[in-house]
Amino acid sequence: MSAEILSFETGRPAELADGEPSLVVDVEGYEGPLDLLLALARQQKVDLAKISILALADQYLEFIEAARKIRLELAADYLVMAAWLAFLKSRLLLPEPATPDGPSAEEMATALANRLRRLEAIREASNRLMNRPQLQRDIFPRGNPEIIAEIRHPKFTATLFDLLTAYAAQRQQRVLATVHLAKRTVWSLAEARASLERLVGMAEEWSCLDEYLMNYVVDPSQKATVFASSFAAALELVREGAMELNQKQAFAPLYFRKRPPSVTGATSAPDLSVE
Amino acid sequence: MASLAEKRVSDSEDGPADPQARPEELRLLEALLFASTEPLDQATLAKRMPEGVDVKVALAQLQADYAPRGVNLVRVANKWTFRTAADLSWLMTRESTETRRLSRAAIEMLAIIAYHQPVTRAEIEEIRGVATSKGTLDVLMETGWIRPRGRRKTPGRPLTFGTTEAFLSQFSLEALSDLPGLDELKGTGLLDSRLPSGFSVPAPSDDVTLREDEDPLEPGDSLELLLAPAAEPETGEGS
Amino acid sequence: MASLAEKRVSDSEDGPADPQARPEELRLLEALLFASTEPLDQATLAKRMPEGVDVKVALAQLQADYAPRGVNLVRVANKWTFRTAADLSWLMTRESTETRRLSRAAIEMLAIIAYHQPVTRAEIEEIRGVATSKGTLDVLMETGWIRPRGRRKTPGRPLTFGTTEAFLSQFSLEALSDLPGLDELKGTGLLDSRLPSGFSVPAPSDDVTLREDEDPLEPGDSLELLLAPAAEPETGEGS
Repeated sequence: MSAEILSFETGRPAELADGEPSLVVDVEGYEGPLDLLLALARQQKVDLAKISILALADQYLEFIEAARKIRLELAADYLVMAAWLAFLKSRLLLPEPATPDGPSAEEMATALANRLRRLEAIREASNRLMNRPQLQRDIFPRGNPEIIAEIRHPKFTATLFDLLTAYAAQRQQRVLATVHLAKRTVWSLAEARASLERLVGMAEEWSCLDEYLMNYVVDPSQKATVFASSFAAALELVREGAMELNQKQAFAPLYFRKRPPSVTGATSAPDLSVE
Repeated sequence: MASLAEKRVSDSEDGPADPQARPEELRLLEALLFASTEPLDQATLAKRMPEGVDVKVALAQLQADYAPRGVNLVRVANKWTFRTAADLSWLMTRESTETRRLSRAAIEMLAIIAYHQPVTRAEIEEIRGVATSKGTLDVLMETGWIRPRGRRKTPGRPLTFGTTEAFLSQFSLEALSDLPGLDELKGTGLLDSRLPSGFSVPAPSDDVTLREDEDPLEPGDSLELLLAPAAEPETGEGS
Repeated sequence: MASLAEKRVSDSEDGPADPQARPEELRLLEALLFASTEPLDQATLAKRMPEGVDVKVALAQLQADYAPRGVNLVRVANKWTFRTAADLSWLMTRESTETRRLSRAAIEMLAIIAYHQPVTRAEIEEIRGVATSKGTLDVLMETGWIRPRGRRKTPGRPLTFGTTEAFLSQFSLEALSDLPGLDELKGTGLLDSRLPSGFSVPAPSDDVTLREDEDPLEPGDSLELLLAPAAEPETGEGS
């Protein structure tokens, strides 16, 4: 956006002894046309509120003209500003049109003056800001801070819903588990037969079936199923010739033994009766 | 600062010796030591100080200056540095809270304690059908939602547990009796409606009065002992 | 230390008011503030203090205590911290890691953001009368002193920029209202970039609350994307 310096060595606008602004054509030193305008305005050596925009426009145009004479390549925005200032100048010099559309020349000039004042004000502010004592440049924080140990306090979360769900699930689970056991307490024929086969293997002498069966009866409520299944299984084993059963009379205890290998057929006719 | 300058003046009028009239080198030393990222030895400090300053004397005076303060000037490995006063180490901790979810086991146990209190650990295990890990009980104690309330009058005198006020406030319950009963649990579908007729849900009470089968906790019944491997000491707010 | 303790005792016998009998809370405050890496606000300090301590009063006293020292208690961004005294910067140069040198353009831009915030890039350019290179904005973002805070509710929804707490801390400002020359700027009506002078003059605000004409940043507003395409160079001539 800025052009090179061609013939002028100093980078900054200086002032002549008589207060006349010298014209140092060096766009390099400016940050855009507004910056240049501000520099020119300062050469008027008056309060920015009282600068003559007309004089300022003249100065600017003169500067641009000089730059062009020495073939200084000007960025477009400098030329745009020049055109605008030329327009403003003509408006300021001519009488106001009867029905002005848009802002009057006076208003345009004031707006420009305000922009210059605003830019200058922010520059002043930025100077003052940068002149404040700055951290790590002028003032310093604690260089070797101490470690602050962190103690973590857990904060537990749980909702009433969690609680109730957990409670209901647990209680229910236990109840359902009992139901399962009840189902399994049916003493199946296969189970009864397997148990009897084991028993018969050991029973060389007459033994009381009821006593053995009682060992399996965990709960009185299971008595019926254990006895029924075992009795049926016993009959089957007798039929297969694996064991013998004996009962003195109806409802008397049942005795059983392994069928002796030498004897064929029952030694004493079993008097079978069903309970 | 202006007011302070005045204060200094008035101070100096009070007594013959003005303790505030500090030599400039003390200001320099304290600034250097404060800003330094590491302890500084006397030679390094001397190099930075204006000529003619007896750094050793200045350091001794600075050390005396700071001795009663919350920050002391200390010498570590022959180097000088500011350190928080030893008696304020408790202050150098930052407490933070971290949100933790209770484990399923802990919630289950809590639920049983809530409904069946006062209840012993063995009874909880019986209801749950599984042994309880000690950690779970520890966590529950940490929540502050349960407390040991007494000892059951049975062999072994096991602890009985109950819930606390913190429990009520956590679960937004006005009273323990606000816990839903059997019918409400069934109504919300949490309990199966086809449960056997003998199934019941206790009407819980956290009455602080001990029951007939409870003995009070004994003075020596510190939680530390009760729960064996100690949880970290807590700021005792417990009941 | 022993000698100092004696000194304190003898002091207290001298006069009715004993300047050395410092309240314990001053020790606590100085310990906390000395140890901390970050400035601490009054509420945080109060939480760490014993109950019943008027932290505000204690801080004021501590500030006065340290005002003549080489280390001062200062308030930045409404938080308290110890910093070396500004007049000792000559002594501290060696502590300085490298000072960031900002270009004139960057400094001006920073000032405009500070005094005019929330402000868009186009508004900054309008004030400076020149387009801003992306590099300058990048450099400023890197300092951590400015941040994009929202989007202006105007066509194109340009980003609005503001300063951060780090900015206040860097320039030892308690709040934006302490910006140098702010009152003059407000008085001359030069603060608002958008309105012609004479209209209401808003004070700069780094309040995280967005203004009425600001939208929040969107989740996808990554800085890379935000800053990538240079805004059209607006050489705003006469508005």
